[in-house]
Amino acid sequence: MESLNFPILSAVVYLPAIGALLMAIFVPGRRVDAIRRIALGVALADFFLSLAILPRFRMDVADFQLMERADWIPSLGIQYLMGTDGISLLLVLLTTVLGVLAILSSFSAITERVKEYMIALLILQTGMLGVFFALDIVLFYVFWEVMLIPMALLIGIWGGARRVYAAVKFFLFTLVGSLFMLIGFLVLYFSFHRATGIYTFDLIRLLDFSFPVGVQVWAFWALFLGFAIKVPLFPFHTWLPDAHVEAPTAGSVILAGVLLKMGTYGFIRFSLPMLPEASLQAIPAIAVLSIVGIIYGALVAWVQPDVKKLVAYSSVSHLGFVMLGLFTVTIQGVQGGVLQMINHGLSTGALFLLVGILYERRHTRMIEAFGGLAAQVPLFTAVFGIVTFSSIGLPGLNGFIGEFLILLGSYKARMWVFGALAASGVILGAVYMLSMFQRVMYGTLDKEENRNLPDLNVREMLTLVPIVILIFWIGIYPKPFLKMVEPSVIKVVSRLENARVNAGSTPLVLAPDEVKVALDKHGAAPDGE
Amino acid sequence: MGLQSFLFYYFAIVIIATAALTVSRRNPIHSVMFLVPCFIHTAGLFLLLGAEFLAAIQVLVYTGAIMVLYLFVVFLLDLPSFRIKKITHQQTPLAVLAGLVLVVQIIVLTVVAVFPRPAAEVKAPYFLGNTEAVGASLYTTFLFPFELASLVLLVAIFGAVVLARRERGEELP
Amino acid sequence: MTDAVALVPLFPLLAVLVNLFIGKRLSKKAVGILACGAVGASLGASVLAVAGLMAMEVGHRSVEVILFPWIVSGGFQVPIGFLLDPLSAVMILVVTGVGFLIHVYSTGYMHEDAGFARYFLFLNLFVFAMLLLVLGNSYLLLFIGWEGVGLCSYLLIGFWFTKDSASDAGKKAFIVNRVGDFGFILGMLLIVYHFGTLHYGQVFARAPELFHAGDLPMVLITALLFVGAMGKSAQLPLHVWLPDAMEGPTPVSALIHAATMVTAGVYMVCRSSALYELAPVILSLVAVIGCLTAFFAGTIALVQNDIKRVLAYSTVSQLGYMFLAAGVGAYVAAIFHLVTHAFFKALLFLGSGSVIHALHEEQDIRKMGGLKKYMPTTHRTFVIGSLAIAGIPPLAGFMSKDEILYEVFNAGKGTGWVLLWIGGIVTALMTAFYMFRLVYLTFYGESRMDEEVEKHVHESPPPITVPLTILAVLSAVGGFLGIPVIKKWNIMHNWLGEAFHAAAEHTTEAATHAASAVSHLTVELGLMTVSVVVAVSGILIARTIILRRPALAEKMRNDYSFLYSLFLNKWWVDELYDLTIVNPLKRFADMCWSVFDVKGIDGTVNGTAKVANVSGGVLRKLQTGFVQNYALGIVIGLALMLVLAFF
Amino acid sequence: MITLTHYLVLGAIVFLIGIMGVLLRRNVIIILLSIELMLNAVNINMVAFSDYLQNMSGQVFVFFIMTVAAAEAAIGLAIVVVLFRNRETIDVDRINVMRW
Repeated sequence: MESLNFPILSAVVYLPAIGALLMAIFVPGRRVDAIRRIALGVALADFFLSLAILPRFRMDVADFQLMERADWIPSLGIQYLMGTDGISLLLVLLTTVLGVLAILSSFSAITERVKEYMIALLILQTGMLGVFFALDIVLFYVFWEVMLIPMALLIGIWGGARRVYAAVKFFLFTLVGSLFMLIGFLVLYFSFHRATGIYTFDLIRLLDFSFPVGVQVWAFWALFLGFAIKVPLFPFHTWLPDAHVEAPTAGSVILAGVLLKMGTYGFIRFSLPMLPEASLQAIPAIAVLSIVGIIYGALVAWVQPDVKKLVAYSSVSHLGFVMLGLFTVTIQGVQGGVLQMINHGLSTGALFLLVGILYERRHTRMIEAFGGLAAQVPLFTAVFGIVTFSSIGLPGLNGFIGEFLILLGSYKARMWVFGALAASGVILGAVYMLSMFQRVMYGTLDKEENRNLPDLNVREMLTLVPIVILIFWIGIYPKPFLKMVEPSVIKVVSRLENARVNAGSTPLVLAPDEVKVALDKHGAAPDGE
Repeated sequence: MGLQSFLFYYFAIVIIATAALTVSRRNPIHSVMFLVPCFIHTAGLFLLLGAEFLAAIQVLVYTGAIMVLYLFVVFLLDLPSFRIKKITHQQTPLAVLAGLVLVVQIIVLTVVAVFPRPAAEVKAPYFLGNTEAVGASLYTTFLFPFELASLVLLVAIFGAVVLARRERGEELP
Repeated sequence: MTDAVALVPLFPLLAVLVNLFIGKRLSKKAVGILACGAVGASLGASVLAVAGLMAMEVGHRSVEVILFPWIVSGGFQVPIGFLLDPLSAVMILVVTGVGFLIHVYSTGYMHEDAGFARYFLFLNLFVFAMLLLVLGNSYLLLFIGWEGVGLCSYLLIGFWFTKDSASDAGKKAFIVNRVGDFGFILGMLLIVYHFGTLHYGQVFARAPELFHAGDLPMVLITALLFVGAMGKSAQLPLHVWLPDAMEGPTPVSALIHAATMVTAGVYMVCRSSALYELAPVILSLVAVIGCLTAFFAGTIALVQNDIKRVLAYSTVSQLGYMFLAAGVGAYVAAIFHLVTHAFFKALLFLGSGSVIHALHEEQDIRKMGGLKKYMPTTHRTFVIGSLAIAGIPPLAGFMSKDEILYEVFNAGKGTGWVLLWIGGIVTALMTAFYMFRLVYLTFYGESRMDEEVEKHVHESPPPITVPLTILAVLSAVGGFLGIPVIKKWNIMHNWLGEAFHAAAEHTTEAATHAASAVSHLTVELGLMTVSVVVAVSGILIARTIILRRPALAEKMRNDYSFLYSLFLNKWWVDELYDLTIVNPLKRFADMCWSVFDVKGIDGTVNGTAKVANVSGGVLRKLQTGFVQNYALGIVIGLALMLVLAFF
Repeated sequence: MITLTHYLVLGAIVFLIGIMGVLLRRNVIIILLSIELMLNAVNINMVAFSDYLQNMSGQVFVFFIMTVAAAEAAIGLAIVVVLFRNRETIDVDRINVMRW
């Protein structure tokens, strides 16, 4: 599978950083328009480059593809190792799309230190893309931390009134988490060495190794802290509302759209396949936290006076769904979870864009400052409505597919009560989103300031239309997206199934014939003996 | 006591004495002036050890250039007229104690320690003249650090200029 | 010809897209033609498809058209596909037929409204979703339509969004529906768990193989699905949204909240008859809920003063009848009543719309009266509709309601079932009363209108009166689709019989059971007489109280003031929900945020930070700022390290 | 006979003197000079080892140390000049802004 061709993955990852570097050197900071256009151009180029991965990618293969391998620090077994599977690729595409939209959305919102801002955004993008492609744990960790700094800067410099507090909170929470994560990785590294005498951070080799259960449990909970804070899983979520509220629009979009996916990605890439026994043990605990997150996030979102905070808490609720999906360990659940990551990125990203547009016009995000906007800004209302219903999970739009598959997974896994409780999130989702929509859009236009509110302009439409198209696409024809992740998902699920069988219990979760059928179809062999 | 021993003890005593004077003088000009013989005698030590090239550099660069620079700054700022009332720091007793302990430790360690001779006999370049030998080493094994050193100096030049430069419009003191 | 079924939902969808992109630039006329044309074309396609279906052999009348794969995940697959069988054929004809008439009506009714294009956008979208609902070949597709119509209902109830009551009502409708959907989703999940698919054909075929009647999974599945139906079809206790939904434009009330959407629950239960037959307990529950709802809503309708609210509660009540029928296994009767109800209730709503329009948005019947002379066509059609719903033979309502009552009576499962029948009869009495109370207050007697309004009262234009007339004809003759007594002539039974083969056994069993007791025909004719007597007496009571002796009404209001305010305030159900569910939940949510999040989690985190801060405050004294202190530290450290070297 | 140890002890003593200068004096110039002394002490050790091990690396390192010393002197003195210009003092006891 080693490709000798053009290292396209690295190209996608580094293009934004290179663009940022060149911009930093050659473009003077006062040429604001040029800077905006160049940044947009770089992001667009990166998007098209990431699209160019698709024809080289084989959808029917579960293994990592398009690998790039080079020694980095051989004495410690650290490599430069990049590769992708369907899950990574899907998330990368999401990242590059949102990257373009984030930059486009900041054209008028950011007027101070534009150059530094764009550089931060582009470097952030390199970090995020690197996280999704890195297959060496140290490399992964490096990208993970690279991502942290520009994000903290975006919040801390271009944020709202309490930006420094929010930035520090964000930074500390994630840093604490990532340190635990590092410890977890090191535990695995040394455990692997003790068993084989080889020092390596190569994820593929570590995946093939079955770690002793005792080690797994420790490593799992260490990784759990790192990932769960990022997700954020209840009760590690309190950094999120603050960060979202204070961050500039583009920051919120990226934060919700991509950064939160890092946590769930971590679970599906590392915790579940590498530590199957520990994952199985952890299912009840994590399912409980997810459920609490779903309901709690929805309830708290309901009473928020600030639109952005409301959306932030809705993220907690949605990510609870994703986590539940992943930890049903069924094909449907995990697939739904992955799709829900994308869905949440799109719909919440769009919501933040819309709130940002309102904020730019009115300099407030309080729900009570609005009301009756529907008559004044019909286009805005239409888009807002579509996105709201996507977030609620209306069938025919993207959110439903993910939620339904997750619930289906939970039932297949016989997690009856969890599934039922999660489904109650369906009601609550409608409650808080519609309350907000009603209070902002409906009613009479009684605030003088709103009377001359301009509707969406062309640039704003350009940022929103791609998302709306994707919302409909996934809702109406999700097959390509599901197909893309299916082989990898089946691989992960069957690995856990094997662990369950090896542990002597019956394969609860998945009908064995279903795995077999799926594997035959995709030609991937189940792992573990 | 052979000539070598004599020379060593001569150099050593002068070095220690001038060093002590350097550190203890109130007037910085005196300190700088005492450091000059200290360095020259160190160069002598280098000669004793067969490092002619370094001895030459020590005199030319260290004594000739760096010391002059110090002197220049001292004059420029008119430091002698700037009196610090108390020359020593309040942490003196503790510092002296720590320093003495440290030096005793080092001396005991060096005296006790046995340094192994290298197994391989004398390396070829050493038979060349010392300057050639240093050159050969510098331009082969240490080529990269050597180039880096030049970069460090360049940066230092820029750094010094940038730091000491007055901003435009800034008042002269 | 049956392939035309794929075109049925396509036309409204196309109209939606066209309207969405260029609707603003089109004239009102063009938008109206587009919207009506789309539904008309859809009606044509339906007729074509149903004709094709009729041409097929009896017993094999079922066509599936698969369009494209939708969700494919592991072993679970749901394609987008349509199922045309006698049941969905009836439904698409009703939806497109009544839908078409209401579209035409709307072009007249909404003509002055600024949101004309938006209105038809939503209305077409609704027709599309409703067609998806009835044509889908699996539960999941039904669910898309189910939620889709919910969305349109939300949008259309809140169409005049500047009114707070309208947007509140829209939100309430959506959320209450979501409560039902919650059950529906869980039911679907259980179906997938047990059958591995949501496809109707496969599920229904395997259900009797895998389960016996009364098995727990079947009970759970049907119960959960019924929760969904309760939400959508406004049955107790999820009925609260429908009366509020009258905030929407009147044609919307006619189409969505009377003729089509609210009957989706009935359709779903009938569609799932194969499952419900395996869960007799739930079937009984359906009947009981249906009967209770019919009675309960009837009581409220007796005293309401808003013309549309009377009709709304009447709708809830009639939907109760349909569930009562389904609950006793008389699915054909349920669908039959669904069809006739679509005719006469759409007629009544549209008639009320005509009145409201003429009176400049006045909905209070206390401010009407004597409209007969101003609006002859509206009056005539409205009376026909009222007679139909009251159950006067041979109008449509009589046929279908009577069939339901007959089936209930005949279901014969003990004394409890007689209670259901009595409930049905009492409700029929109430129906006749409140409908004619409405008719008399609106069209007869003295005018109670403002003079200013009275000057401008006029008959509505043709786009409004023509659909009224057509619907009046349908309400009058629609009943002949299901002629009682002579089974051979009963088109409804013959057509739908094969859709409910499982149920068919059930009813024949019941029929033989009944036959052994009393003579079949005698019972049927006897029951008919009873219901006619009941209907006529209801009308006469209304006439007496409203027209002849208004003082009597006043006296009754005072004598039974508790009952009156109970009914007028809708049994205080809304208040009860607010008190027991909504407000506590909101307080809890508030507490979660302000106490748990801010004080609990952040408090812990900030507390940790505070500890660090305080200890830092002490330790920072070490940071003197004197470089030499640090240097000394280095030296001491070095000395200590060398101490280690000695050992 | 002069052995390696002699040189090392000499180096240690000079180093100590340098340390004392750094720790005790308050005049920035003299602190800088003391640092030069310490570097010089290290140089002595380096050359001594170079002779002892017959390896040129020690001498090359002295060369580099001198380079760094030169750079350090340049920057250090520049800082002193700026400092003096801004704060009118070269007393390190007055330079404690980096406190708490």
